[in-house]
Parts: sequence; C-alpha cells; structure tokens
Amino acid sequence: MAGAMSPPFPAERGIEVYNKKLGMWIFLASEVMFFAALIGSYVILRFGATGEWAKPGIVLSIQITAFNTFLLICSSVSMVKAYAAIQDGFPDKMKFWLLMTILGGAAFVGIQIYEYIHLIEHGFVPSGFTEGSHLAELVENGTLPAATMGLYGSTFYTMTGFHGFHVTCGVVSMLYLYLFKALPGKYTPQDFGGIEVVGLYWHFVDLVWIILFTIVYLV
Amino acid sequence: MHWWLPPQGSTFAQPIDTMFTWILVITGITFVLVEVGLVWFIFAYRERPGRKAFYTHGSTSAEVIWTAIPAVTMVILGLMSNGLWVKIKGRNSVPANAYPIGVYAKQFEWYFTYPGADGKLGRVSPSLVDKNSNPTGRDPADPAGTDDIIVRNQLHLPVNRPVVAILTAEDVIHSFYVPEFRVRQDVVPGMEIKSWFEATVPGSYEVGCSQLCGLGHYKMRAQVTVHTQADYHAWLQERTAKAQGEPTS
Amino acid sequence: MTTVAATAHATHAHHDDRSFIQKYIFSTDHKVIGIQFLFLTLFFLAIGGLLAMQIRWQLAYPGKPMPGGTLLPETMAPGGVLLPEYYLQLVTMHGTFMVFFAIMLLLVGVYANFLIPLKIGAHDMAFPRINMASFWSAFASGAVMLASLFVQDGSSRAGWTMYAPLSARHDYSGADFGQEMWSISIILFGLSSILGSLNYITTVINNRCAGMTWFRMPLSVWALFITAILGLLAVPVLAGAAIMLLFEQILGTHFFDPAAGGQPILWQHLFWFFGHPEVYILILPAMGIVSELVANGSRKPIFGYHSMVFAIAGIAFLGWIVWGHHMFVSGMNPTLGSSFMVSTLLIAVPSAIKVFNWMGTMWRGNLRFHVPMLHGIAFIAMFTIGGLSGIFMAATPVDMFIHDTYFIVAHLHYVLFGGSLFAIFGGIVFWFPKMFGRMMNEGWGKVHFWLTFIFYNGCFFPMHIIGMAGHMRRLYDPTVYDFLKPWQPMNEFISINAFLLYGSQIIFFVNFWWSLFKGKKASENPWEDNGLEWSCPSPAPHGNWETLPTVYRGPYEFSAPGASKDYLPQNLKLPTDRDPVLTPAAGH
Amino acid sequence: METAHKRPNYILIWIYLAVLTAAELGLAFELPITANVKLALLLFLAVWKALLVGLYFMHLKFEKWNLRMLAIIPIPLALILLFAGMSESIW
Repeated sequence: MAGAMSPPFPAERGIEVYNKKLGMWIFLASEVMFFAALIGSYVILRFGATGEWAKPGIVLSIQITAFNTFLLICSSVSMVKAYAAIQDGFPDKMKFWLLMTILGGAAFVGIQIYEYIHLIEHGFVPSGFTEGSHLAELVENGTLPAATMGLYGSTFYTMTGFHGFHVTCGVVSMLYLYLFKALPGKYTPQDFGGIEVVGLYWHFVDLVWIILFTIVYLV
Repeated sequence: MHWWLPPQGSTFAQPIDTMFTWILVITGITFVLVEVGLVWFIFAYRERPGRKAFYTHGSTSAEVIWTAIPAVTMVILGLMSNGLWVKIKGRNSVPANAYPIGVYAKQFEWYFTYPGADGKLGRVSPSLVDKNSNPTGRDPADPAGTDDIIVRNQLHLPVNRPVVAILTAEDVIHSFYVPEFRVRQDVVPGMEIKSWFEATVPGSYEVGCSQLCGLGHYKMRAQVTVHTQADYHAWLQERTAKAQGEPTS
Repeated sequence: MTTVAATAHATHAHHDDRSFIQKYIFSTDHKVIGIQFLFLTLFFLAIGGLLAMQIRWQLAYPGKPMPGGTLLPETMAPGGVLLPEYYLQLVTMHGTFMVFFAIMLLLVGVYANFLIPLKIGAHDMAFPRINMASFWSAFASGAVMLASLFVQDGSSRAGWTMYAPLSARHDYSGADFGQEMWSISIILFGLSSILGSLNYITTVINNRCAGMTWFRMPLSVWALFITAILGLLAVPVLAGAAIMLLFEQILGTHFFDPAAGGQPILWQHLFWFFGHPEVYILILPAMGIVSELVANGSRKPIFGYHSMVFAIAGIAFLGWIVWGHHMFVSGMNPTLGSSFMVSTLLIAVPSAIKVFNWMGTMWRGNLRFHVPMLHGIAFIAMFTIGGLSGIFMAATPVDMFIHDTYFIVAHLHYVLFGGSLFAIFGGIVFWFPKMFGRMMNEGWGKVHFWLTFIFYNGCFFPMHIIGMAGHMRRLYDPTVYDFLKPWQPMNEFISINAFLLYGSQIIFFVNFWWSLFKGKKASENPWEDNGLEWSCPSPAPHGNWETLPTVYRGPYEFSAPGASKDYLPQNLKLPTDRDPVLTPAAGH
Repeated sequence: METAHKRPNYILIWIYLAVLTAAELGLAFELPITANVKLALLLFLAVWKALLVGLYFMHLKFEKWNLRMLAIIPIPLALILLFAGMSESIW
C-alpha cells in the first residue's frame, strides 16, 4: 500500500489512446452486446424451433444481398483509404474516398429499402406472411414451412432493420463530417480523429453485416 | 397461525425444511457475529479526546481467513442442495410409478385431468381448446383420453403415492404452488413441464398461482384434497359415474 | 487531438460567462448534470414511494376505501377503493421507478457524474455534451414512463420484470398503449445509460490527474468505474429485449409467442442476463460510497484496500454468470439450474470480504458518528441481512419454496433500501456541502436516520416471516387464501411501518430544502476528508480547479503517523514526497 | 496522433473479402455435403471475414492489448447468453 512516505511514482495519465477513439471503442463494445441480444435471440429461436426453417434463397433474394454485401465491403475499403489518405496528408484524396464511402452506404440503404418493399409485396412481413400473398401459396404447396414463418419474419426484420438503422446513422454522420469538417479542410495529418472514429463505427457495421449475411441469408 | 414454515405435507417438505434450517443456522451465526461486532465497535471505539485511530492498511492473514471460510461453507452448501435439487427437479427425477395428473392453467383457473381406469392421460393439443366443450384441448382421437376426468379448480390426490403433475398453460405463465408440499413450478405456455411430489398427510390444502398472470392472479386458487388411497378411489368412481369428462366444479 | 481536460482548462479558467440556460439547464458541467440528476431522481424516489404506500394500503385493508383515494380517477379507484387493474399498475410502476429511475440513476446518474471528475482530479467528463445528452434522454425516458400511468387503461400491468407473454399481448394483461410506453421509455433509458457509461469509463481511464494511479483511486471511483462497465455491457441487452417486446405489440412479431414457435423463457433469459448485472449496478456504487463514509467516520485507512477492489471486480465478474437464479422454477434446464446455483453461492464470498473489511476498518478506529457515518454503519448492518437472506434463495430446493414469496421481497428491499438507499442518503449528506456550499442540519439528519432505520426494519423484517408462511407476491387481496388470512394483522403491521417510514422521509426532504437556502455555510473540507474533491472550494466552481491537483498518496491516509492532523489529503505535498514523473497525457 | 504503425495493403484485404464472399455464395447452392458441414464452413468463412475487417480495417492488429481487450471482453459474455439460451431446447 502507498504509505504516507511514498517513493517516486509514474504519473499514469491513462492509455495512449485519445478520448474520442477510446469512447468509440467502448461504445462498440456495448453495440456488440446489443446485436448479441438480437442475433442471439434469432439463433436461440431457430435452434429451438420445432420443424424446418425456410430454406435459403426462397423468400430472400441472395443475389441482391450478395451485391449489397459487396457494396458494403467496398465502402469499408474506401473509408480506410480516406483514413490513409489524410494520414499521409492528401486531403483531396481523403474527400474523394469519404464521398465514395457515403455513396456506398447510401446505396446499401437504398437497396435494402427496395428489398423490404419487394418482400412486403410478396407477403413477407414481420408477423410471418399475409393471407392470399405469393408467400401464402408457397406455404400452401409446402415449399415453405408454415410453423416457423412467424419467427422467420420476426427475426429477419428485427436484425436487418436495426442493422439498416445503424448504416443510416453511419451515412448521416459521415455526411456531417464531409460537409462540415472535410470540405472546410478542418482535417490535417495531425488531427483527423473524426475520420478514424467514424471509420471504426463504419467497419463495425460492415462486420455485423458480414455475420448477418451469412446466418440470415445463406444458412 | 404459526411463526414457522407451513406444516409438512409432502416428502419434499422435510428435507427442504432441514436445508432451510441449516442455512438459517449458518447465516444466523454470521448475522450475530457481524451485528454484535458492529455494536461492540460502536461503543469500544467511539471518538474520545486524546484517542487516535490505530493506523493499519489491513492484514493478509485475516483476509485469507474470511475469504476461505465463506468459500468452503458455500461449496458445501452447494453440494448439499444440489443433491436434493436433482432428486426433486432433475432430468430423470420423476419416479416410474408416479400417478399422472394433468394440470392445465389458464387465466384465471386450474383444470385438473385425472386418468380413468387405464391410468393414462389422453393427448391434449392447444389447437383443440374450446372454452365450453373442451377447455383443456383434449384430443378425442386418443383412446387413452376417453375415460379421463376433468375437474375445475379441485385437485384430489392419493396419499403416499408419487404424483407427477403434467403442467401446461393456455395463455400466460402461471405458477403451480402448494406451500405445504414445498412444491412450486412455473406453468409455461408452449411447454409441457413435469413436476412430481408425494403427499404424506391427508387433508385439504390450497393451490396458489405464484406468478403474476394478469388481473385475476390473486384469485387464481384451487382446493387441494389429499385422500387415503381408498377414499381417492371412491372419489374417482363417483366422478366417473358423473357425466364423463365434462368439466365440473 | 486535444482532450476535454485540456480544452476545459483553456476555456473554463477564471470568469464564467455562460448564460443562465447554459449554466443550469443545458449545462455540460458534470456537477450541474449530477445535481439535475439528483433533483430528478429524488422526485422519482418520492413517486415510487407514493405508489408503494398505495400497495401497502391495499394489502393491509383490502377493499377498504383509501384515504385520499377519492382523488384518484374512477378508472383507478372508484370511491377510493383500488381496482385490481390499478393495483397491478402500482406494483409494476413501483418496481420500474425504484429500480431504474430512483436507485440506478441516483447511483450512476448523481454520484458518478458528480464524483468521478472531482475525485480523479479532472476538469470535467471526457465528453461533456454526451453527458448532457445522457441526462436529457433519461429525463425523457422518465417522463414517458410517468405519462404511461395516465393514458387509456393506464400503464403496463405485467410487473417490472415484464414476463412475456403477459406483457406481449394486450388481451392478456389488459393494458393498452401504456405497455408500449414502457418499452419506449426503457429504450430511451438504455440509450441514456450507455452514453453515461462510456463517458465514465473513458474519463476514469484517460482523465486522471498526475499521480492518480489505479490503486490510488478512491473505492467509490473504482465501484463506479466497474459499475459503468456492467451497465455498458448489460443495458444494451435490455434495450434489445425491450425492442423485441415493442415489436410484439406494434409489428405483431412472435419472439415470445408459443403459438408461433416463440419462447416465453427467452424473455426471461434476456431480461435477467441484463437484470443480474443490474442488481450489482444497484449495489456496487453504494458499497463504494459506504467505503468513503466509513473510512472517514472511523478516521482510519480502509482495511484491505486491494482486496476491496478485487472483491468489487469479483462480484462484477460473477454477476454475468448467475442470472439463472431468478429462473430456478421457470421450467429452465435443471442442469443449468445447478451451475447457476454454484456461481450464485460463490458471490457470497466477495460480499463477505467487503463486510468484514468494513468492520476491520471500524476496528480500533476513532469513530465519529456524524450522519453519513450512521448511514454507513446502517448499510453494513442491513446489507449483511440482505446478503445472508440471499443464500436461502441461492439454494435451489429452498428457492423452490420461497421463490415469488414475500421472502424475496424482504431480501431485495434489504439490499436495495437497507443497502443502496442508506448509502445514498449518507452520500447526499456527505457531499451536500460540495454540491451546494452549505451543510445539511445535523440534528434533523440524525432524527431522520433513526426514524428511517426503525420503521424500515419494522416494515421489511416481518416480510421474511410472512414469506416463510408462503405469502405470494403481487397479490391484490391475500385474504382470498385461507392459509394467508391469519397473517392479515402482520400485513397491517408492515403497512403501518411503511406509512411511518414514508412519513419520516418528509424530514429529509424538509431538511434538504431548508439547508439548501438556510444551511450553515460549509468550509472547503468540512468532514476533514482526504479526497481530491475537498481540495477545491465549496461549492466546487465550474472547471473544478484552475490548475489540476497532483496526487501523492492513496485516498484513505487517516491517522497516519507522519501527519500533524488525523487526516492527510491526497494532494498535500509532504517534504518527503517527490513529484510524479510526468508522462505526456494521452492524446496531447 | 499515435497511429504511426506500418500499414496493411488494404486493396489486398478487399480482394480477400470479395473472394471469401464469393466462396460463401458458392456454398449457398445445393452441394453434396451435409447441412452441418455446410453450416460449419459458412460460419468459418464469416468469422474469417469478420476477423479480416476487425484486424486490418479497424487496426486491431496494430493496437495495444489494453484496447484489444475492449473488443474482446463482450464476446465471451455474448456466447454465455447464446449457449444458455440454446441449452433450453436440448434437455
């Protein structure tokens, strides 16, 4: 114990990570738990479900989402390119890559909205399937299991919906950085915390999608 | 009114009460030590002019002692209660000769299904439930069920015979609770939970719902009557004679 | 990058030219936010208590018109007689308000905000604006929850644990939009506490002043830091669950609907996976505060500082693997039950360490019985009872009998009222001078303490006894059961004590408001304590210090041999002390 | 800024991810392997991709351990919740 008479000691001014970045990592830790609750419920419900789960590719279009996945991966790369660019002191390259990232993210959201509309038209809703819809027929002729359609809809819309919400937040915050920080040239090789911090968030959202794409669309 | 646990009405009661008493003794000793110690310190070490507190940052040996003792006690307790737990609720705890009684809970009443002569309960499925004609959703297709007897809010049990209550719920989570038997088991919709016990004292008791289940939760109560074997059979005969299977009360 | 500390230092020095709004309403100053939380939570504490009084009336005198009950609308209590639907709302909202908006916010809202920067020597939180957002989302969340009582069919009626499917379907519970409002409020609350937690964690890691090494941090800061980690990782799970519950109602999903393959047990797993860390969120900061109060009152260093820290960490770690002990009779996998029982029993060990260390701190001390110390001692005594009664329900077979009885109610109130609330009251009296620059009245403080202590025990101890008799929770009218009828006099006794208990809180509120304006002016360090917060003026100014203090020793150097007085502030430089080897602060 | 570490070839990572995604798509079609093998492979690929993003794009590979801990701590907790929940349907 540190007695009254103490030897010289280190100052301990925290870890060598600046507050915003540390805060973002801490926030991401809580995000992990949030998605753990949603994804965990999906896995638990599907694991415990009596009867078959809908086969992949029947309700959800793998092609579209595969493209969407690719889009998100690209936007992740462009984000990291923007980060590298400003680190090396090329603000214009940074602006370009940041804009690319924003466009990629926006496109992802757009495609997801299109996908939702399409699915709802076919009668795939959070509560399962609507009467007299195309999906109802598939359930009739046994292509889709009636027993688990309710859980399928519930989990699908909750997980992808909240992921989409996170993507939207990411796009908005990047747009803010682009308009009010990047364009006015507030970022320098010495100070580009905003890019790095939002980048971390963006990659996390990408990471979550990689998991979701696999377990929701392919399994 | 007696200031102790309710009278012991099942084979579980005695071991559980012993367990309770043991824990009470252990915690009681700790409790007295702590509280007496506190009072003693309050008087012995109250501030007085000229006194100075004894300057120490603690003692490792003391720490070790009061870490080890609770740890050991808790492990022993854990082993003790786990043995009992496995006997009561364990996966294969239900005795082979247990007498099945269907317990069907809904807002806010209990339906008890007794096997007829064949000693077997018929199949039930939630889809067949009909408020008036078929409250428990019994499946007419199953021959075992044809002679079943359904009684509303009245649980009759043979004494000294293991009984397995097969618990199902219609709407929300209820909880099957008979204080004298020391038996409590939530009744969860969508699950079929088996909970066994063996009544030891003939007499009348109460089933209470101990899981908040809605507006009528407080009055979701059923009468329990524990008969001698002979009386129980007499009662079952009389019930069978009555309109078969009709829910009556 | 510049840390907030640096900017704060630049901007907050000397004169303070912010408008009234910036200063007192949308303030980013951690102390103002802490005080805002204080007023908000004391309000909710009063509301929660008021609801409890109505519950107690109904239990003691079922079906009799409640005094003043006629003031309530017909939909709640026609002619002053409480309706079952209103009774269930009372039960649900009492739990919700007390757990989330009173105790939790009092600890992680008030104390974390007010104490952390002051005790670690920082100008402010790492993210002052996020801190403000955290307060206002908590405010909104509380407003929604309170409003839910007054919508069509009133608030949720499913108990604060919201067990599905009762909570998931309106036709089961009879509630209407109030049920959705519960979920919405909890989602907002989750947002608030996540923002708060990440702020506290960052601040403690990065914004400690020179010399404030990890093992020189006051135990209160340790407790709040670990609590913040618990909140950060547990609350998102609750938010996720609340979202699913909300979707059950507004989107017709089937997560908890057995008819469509959903699992009612899933809700319980999600809720208690949050709920048990939550239980420790509700007690750990109180333990930290009590450590301060007892060390100060005993004029003696904390006994076994390191093991105190490790005990907190141990409780926090075990807190993640014990949630199933709320579900022993829920139809959960019995093997899971066994493992949860073992981990639960193990929690008794770190708890015991803490209690014995507090006693060790008082042992051969020089006890000053000021009001905070009295509350500290009461905490130790009462928390011991609450902790010990927990062992009964940890033992699965015994739990099968006492689960969902008043034994549980007694247990949780001994921990949350006898534990947390005593610590909170003591803490308020202790840091009142630093908050408002005035002392609270000592005499009335003692009167309040003793009345609370007596009536509190009179109210909650008998609950153990009726619990042992099998008295179930959340019964609108216990006299329905023959085996409970004889216990009605006991219920009356409990209720009378409850009313007196609530009444004696009025003394506290009056004392609080009176001292706010008329209390005697406080010196810089009225309790002769060592913490850094006592090295800045009372009330602490905006920015706390013009130049940050330097720490030379641990926070509990009372009655140290070398010192002239019986206390030795952390930042007091003795001739023998050498200056810390300054390393550049993170991010500068 | 303290982020002065040697930089990975981001384009290479990107190609990695694209190829792995393509592999996942391949697995999505009817194949002469059991469902469980397919599941295992898909999860393996998913985790691999996730690790690539985490380690290189989020620079965890180049951070100190105290920061890596932040990313690691929640994962066992999530798994505890997952397996406890799953065990409900297999006893």
